[in-house]
Amino acid sequence: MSVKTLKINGVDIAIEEGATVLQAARQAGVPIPTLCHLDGVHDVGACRLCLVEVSGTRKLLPACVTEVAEGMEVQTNTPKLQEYRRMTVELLFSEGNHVCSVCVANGNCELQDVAIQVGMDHSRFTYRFPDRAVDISHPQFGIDHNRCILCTRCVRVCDEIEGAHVWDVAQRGAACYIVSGLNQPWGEVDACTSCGKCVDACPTGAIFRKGSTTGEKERDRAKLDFLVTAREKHEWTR
Amino acid sequence: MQAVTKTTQATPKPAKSDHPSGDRRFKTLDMTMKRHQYKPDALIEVLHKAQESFGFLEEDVLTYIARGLKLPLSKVYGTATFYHLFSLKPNGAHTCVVCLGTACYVKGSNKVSAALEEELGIKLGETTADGKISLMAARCIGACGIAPAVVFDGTVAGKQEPEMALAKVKDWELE
Amino acid sequence: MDLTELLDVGEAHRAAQKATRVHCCTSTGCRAASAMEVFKNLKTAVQDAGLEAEVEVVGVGCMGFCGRGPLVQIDPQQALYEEVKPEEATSIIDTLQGGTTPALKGDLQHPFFARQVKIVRQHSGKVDPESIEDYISVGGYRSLYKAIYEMSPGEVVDEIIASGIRGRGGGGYPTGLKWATVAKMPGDQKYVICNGDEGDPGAFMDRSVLESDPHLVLEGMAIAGYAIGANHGFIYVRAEYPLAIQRLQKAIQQAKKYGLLGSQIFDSPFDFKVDIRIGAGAFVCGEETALIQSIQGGRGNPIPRPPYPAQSGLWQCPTLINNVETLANISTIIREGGAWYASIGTDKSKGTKIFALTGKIRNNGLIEVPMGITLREIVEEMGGGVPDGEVKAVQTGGPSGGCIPASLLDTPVDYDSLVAIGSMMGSGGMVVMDQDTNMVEVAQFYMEFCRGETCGKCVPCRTGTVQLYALLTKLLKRQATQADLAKLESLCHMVQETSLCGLGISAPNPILSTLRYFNEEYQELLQPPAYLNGKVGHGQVTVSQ
Amino acid sequence: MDKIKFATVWLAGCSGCHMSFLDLDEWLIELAQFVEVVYSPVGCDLKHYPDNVDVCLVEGGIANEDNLELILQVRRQTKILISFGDCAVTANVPAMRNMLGGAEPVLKRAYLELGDTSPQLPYAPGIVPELLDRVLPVHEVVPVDIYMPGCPPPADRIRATIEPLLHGEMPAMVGRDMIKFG
Repeated sequence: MSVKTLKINGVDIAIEEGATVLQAARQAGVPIPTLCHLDGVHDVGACRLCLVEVSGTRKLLPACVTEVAEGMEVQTNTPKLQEYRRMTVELLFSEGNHVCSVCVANGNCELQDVAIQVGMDHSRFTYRFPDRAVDISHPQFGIDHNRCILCTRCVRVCDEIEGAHVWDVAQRGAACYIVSGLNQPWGEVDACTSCGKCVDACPTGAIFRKGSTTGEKERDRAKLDFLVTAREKHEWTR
Repeated sequence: MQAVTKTTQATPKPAKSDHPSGDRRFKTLDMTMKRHQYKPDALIEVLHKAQESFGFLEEDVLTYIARGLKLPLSKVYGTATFYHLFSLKPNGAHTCVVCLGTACYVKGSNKVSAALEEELGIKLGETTADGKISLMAARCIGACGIAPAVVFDGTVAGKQEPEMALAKVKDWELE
Repeated sequence: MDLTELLDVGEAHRAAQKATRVHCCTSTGCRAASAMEVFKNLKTAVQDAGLEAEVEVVGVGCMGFCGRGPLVQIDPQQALYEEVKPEEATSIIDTLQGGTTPALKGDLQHPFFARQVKIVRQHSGKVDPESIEDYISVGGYRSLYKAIYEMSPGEVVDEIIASGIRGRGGGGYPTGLKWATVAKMPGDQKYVICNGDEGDPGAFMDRSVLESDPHLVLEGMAIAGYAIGANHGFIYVRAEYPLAIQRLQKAIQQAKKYGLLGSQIFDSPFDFKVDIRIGAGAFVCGEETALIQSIQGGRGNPIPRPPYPAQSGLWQCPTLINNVETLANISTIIREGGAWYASIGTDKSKGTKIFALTGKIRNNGLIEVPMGITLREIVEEMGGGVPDGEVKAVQTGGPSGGCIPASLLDTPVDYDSLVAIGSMMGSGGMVVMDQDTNMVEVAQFYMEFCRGETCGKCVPCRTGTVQLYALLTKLLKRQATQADLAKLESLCHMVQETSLCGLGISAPNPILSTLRYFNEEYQELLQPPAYLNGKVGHGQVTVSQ
Repeated sequence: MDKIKFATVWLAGCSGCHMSFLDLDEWLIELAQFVEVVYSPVGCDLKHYPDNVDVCLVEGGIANEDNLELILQVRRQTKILISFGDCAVTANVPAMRNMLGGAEPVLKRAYLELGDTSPQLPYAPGIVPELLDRVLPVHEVVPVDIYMPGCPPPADRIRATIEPLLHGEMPAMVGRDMIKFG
C-alpha cells in the first residue's frame, strides 16, 4: 500500500493512501472536534465541526470524509475555523433543549466537551425551545429528543453494526427527528434487540439507560470499537 | 397480466404479499412492486402509487410496502415523511393549493392565501374539521406567467384575486 | 429503422400536413386560461367552415408569451392572437376567408419575440409535442443518427467541449468536461440522468421545454448515453408538472416504437432506454447527490462530494447528470457543430439561455436570448418595463441567487458577470420587482423557502436557516438592533461556507445581495437597544456581544 | 485606593449561584478588602441599585417584569456585568417553561390544571410581577461583558473570574474549569 505525505498545521505526516484527513490528524495528535463521526460506521459529514482548510481550494473540507493526498497542506485551527466551529456549536445548543444541569450526560457529554473545546461561553443565537417528546416505552432505555443533535450515530450503529435498523430520520429540516420503526414507541418496535449500542453511540444524553439520573450516564465507547475491530480484523479478544 | 389470471383460477392461492383485507387497492400496489421487481429502490414509485390509490399513506399501507420491498419500517417512514407530496393524513374532499412561488408572491399571493385562511378558519397545510377542504401551499407550480396562481382540485387558475379564490371555495362549502 | 426510413417518416408527415396550420398552445399556462376550450372551438370552427382539406388545428407547446395566454398562431400567415377567448375561435378561422376577428392581435415584431434567438425553443409552439412524426418532420433524431453512424463517442464529447456550453441548471460547470470525465471512467454500467426537478420558485423553463418538445430532450439524453457509454437514462421530473410527465411518457413510448430508444437504436449496437422518475416535492432533490438518493428510493439527503457522481453516482456507477435545458441543446450542437454554437454568446458563456420573465413586468413569459444580452435589454425592451412604476430590482437564480438593483441593469447576462454582482444565473428565473416590494421582506420570503426546504442533514443549513429567518423576522418587527444586523451578516457567511450542499451554500445569497444593494432598508428597521431607554446610557459597556 | 463598587443580583434562578458564591469561604474576607458591596441579596441590605457600580454578578434569567426592570437598570448603572451561572447565561431550568409556548399556558398548567383545591390564576397587579412570555438569558436583553456558566459555577471558577477584575484585568474564560455548562 502506498503512503501519502502531507502537512497538517505545518507538521509533516505520512499515512497510508485512502486514509482520511481526520485519521491523519489523529495520528499526528492534532485535535479536530467531531460529533457525527463514529469509528466503525460510515461517515456522513453532517455536523461540519471537522471542517479544515486545504490549500488550493477555497472550500472548507470535512476532515472525516476527505482523503489524504500527496503534498496536501491542511490547516485545522485558523481563526475562521475557530469562529465557524463555535457558531456551529451555538447553533446546536440553540436548536434543542440542552439543559446540562439536569441531563444524564452532564460531565460525560460530547456536545458539552465540544462547547468547551471551541470556547463557547454562551450562545449568540436565540434558543428555539422546540416542543419535543420523550419516549420511555422501552423497558431498559429511553430517548429524550430534547437532547438530540441529529448526528445519526444511533441510526448508523443500529443499521451497520447491529443490523436491526430500528432508527431512521423522519421529516425534514428543523422538523427532523429520530424515529423508531413506523413512528412507534421504541418499546413496540419488533426489530429492536435491546443491545444498547445506540446508548453507547449517542454523544449526548438523548439516548440513555433508564434509572440513571443527572450526570450518571456512562457509555462503553470501547465496546463499539471492539466489535468493529473484531469483525474487520477477526480479533475477538479485548 | 399475471395477477389477473391468478384471480380467475378455480382455487385462487393468494400471493405471499397479498393483504388479508382483500382490499383491491393492495393488488395495485402488488403490481407496481412487481413491475419494479420488488427492488427497495422503487420505494418512492410505490409510495406514489399508494398515495394515488389510497389518498394518503396509512400505517397499514406503509407496513405492507415495507414488507413487499424488504425495507426497515423506519426507513419507509423516514422517506415518506421527507417528501411534501406524501401525506400521512387523509386530505379533504376538495383541495385548494395556493402557489407561493416568487412570481406569485410578488403579485400578491399572500393576500389570496390570507383571505382563504380567514374564510376557512384553517392554516395552510390543514384540512377543515368537516373534512371538506384542504388548503395547501405550493413552492412553485411553474405557472409564473399567469401569477398569482391557485390550483383548485388539480385545475390551475391564473391571475387570482382574493375574491375570485373565495368565490370558488364558497361554492365548495355550499355543496 | 435506418436513415432512409427516418427521412421517409418525416417526408410523409410533411406531405400530409395541411397548407395552413393553426397552432394553439396547450401548455400549463394557457390551459389555466381555458386554452383547451379554445382548441376545441378552433377545431369545430374549421369543420363548420368546411376547411378541413387545407387547414389543420394543432395543439402545440409553449409560445413564450405566457402572460397573454391563450395564444394562437396561424402559419404560414404568421398571425398571432393573444388572450384568445373560446368564443373568438370562429372569427379567427373566418379571417382565413377574409373575415375579421375581435381577437387581440399580437405583434411578432415586438422585441419580446424579435430579439429572441431560439435553439432550445426552436420547435416550441410549432410542433405537436404529442407527435413524434411532427418532431421527425422538422429534423428530429437526425443528430442521434449522425452521432451513432458518423461520429465516435469521443468525437461527440469533443464537439460538446468545442461548443463551450455550460450547465444550465445554475452552477455553470462546463458540460463537455463533465461528459469527458464520465466517458473516461472505467466500468460497464454508466447512467445518464436528466435533472428536471426545477424547483426554483419563479422558474418554469424546464417545464415548458418538456411540455413543448419532449423528444428534443430524449434525443439529447440518447446522444449523451452514446457519448459516455451509458445504456440507461433516468429523467427526474417534479410531480408538480403532470402535463410534462404525461407528454414525456407518450414521447418515450413513441420513440421506443420507432426504435429510437431501447435496444439497437437505428439497428446499431447502441442500446439506450429511458425511465421517468417522479419527484415528490423536495426542492433539495435538484441537488445532484440528493437527486441520486431520491432515484434510489431514499430521503433526498445530499452526500459529500467527492466522490462526484461522475465517478460514483447512481448505484455507485459513473453517472452524468445534466439539466433539461442543457440536454435540449445537444441535438442542435451535434447538427450544427460545436464551433457554430460557440459563435453565439460571450467569451466564457456560450449559446443561449431561457429565462422566465415574471413579476412586475408588462410582458410575462419565456424568452430565449443569447448570453451577453444586458438585463436592461431583457427587462425594458423585451419585457416592456414595469406597468406602473419603475424597476427596483431584478431577482435571478431564485432562492440561491440575489437581487440586482436597477443601477446594475446594464450588466450582461452571463455566468461570471452575475456571480460578480452577488447573484447567479440559476436555472433561469428572472423576477422583476418594483417600488412596492420591500427588499427585507423578499429576503425573508426566500429564507422561509430555504428553511422549509433544507433536508436537515447538516447543522449550518438546518439550524442556520432557522436563525436567519428569525433574525429577519425580528428586523421586520422592528425589534432588532445593530448587533442583530451584524449577527445576521456573520451567520450568512458561516452558512455559506460550512454547509454541505449547494442549498445551504447559496441560501444566504438573497440576504447578502439585499444587504449589499438595499442596506438602507435594513438600517431603517433598526432600533436602539432597550436598556439605553432611547438615549446613551451612563453605563459604560466594555465588551458588547 | 478606592474600593470597587460590587453588586450581585438575583433574578429568575434558584439562588444556588449565590450559595456557591458563599462557598468562597475565607476568600470572601480577602474580597471584602477590595470591594464595597453596594447591592446584593446575600451581602448587604440596600434596597436600591446604585449608580456607577463597577462589577455586578447577575444570577438568573429574565422571567418577569420585575427582572426586566432591574436588569435594564443594572445595565445602565454598571460597568462590568457578569452573567453568573447557567440561568443567566442560557436561561437554563427556568426556561424549561418556554417549551409550553408562552406565559398563559404556563399559568394555566400550574394554577388551573395542577391546582388541587381552589384552582385560580394569580392576579395581583403591582404586587406580583407579570410573567414575560419567555424566560430569556440576560444577554438577550442587555449586553453582557463576561459569561460565567455553571449550575452553579463552582467557587473556584467564581474566584478565578473575579480576582483578575480586582487588578484591572479581564479573566480568561476558557477551558473546562471556566466554561463548562451544568
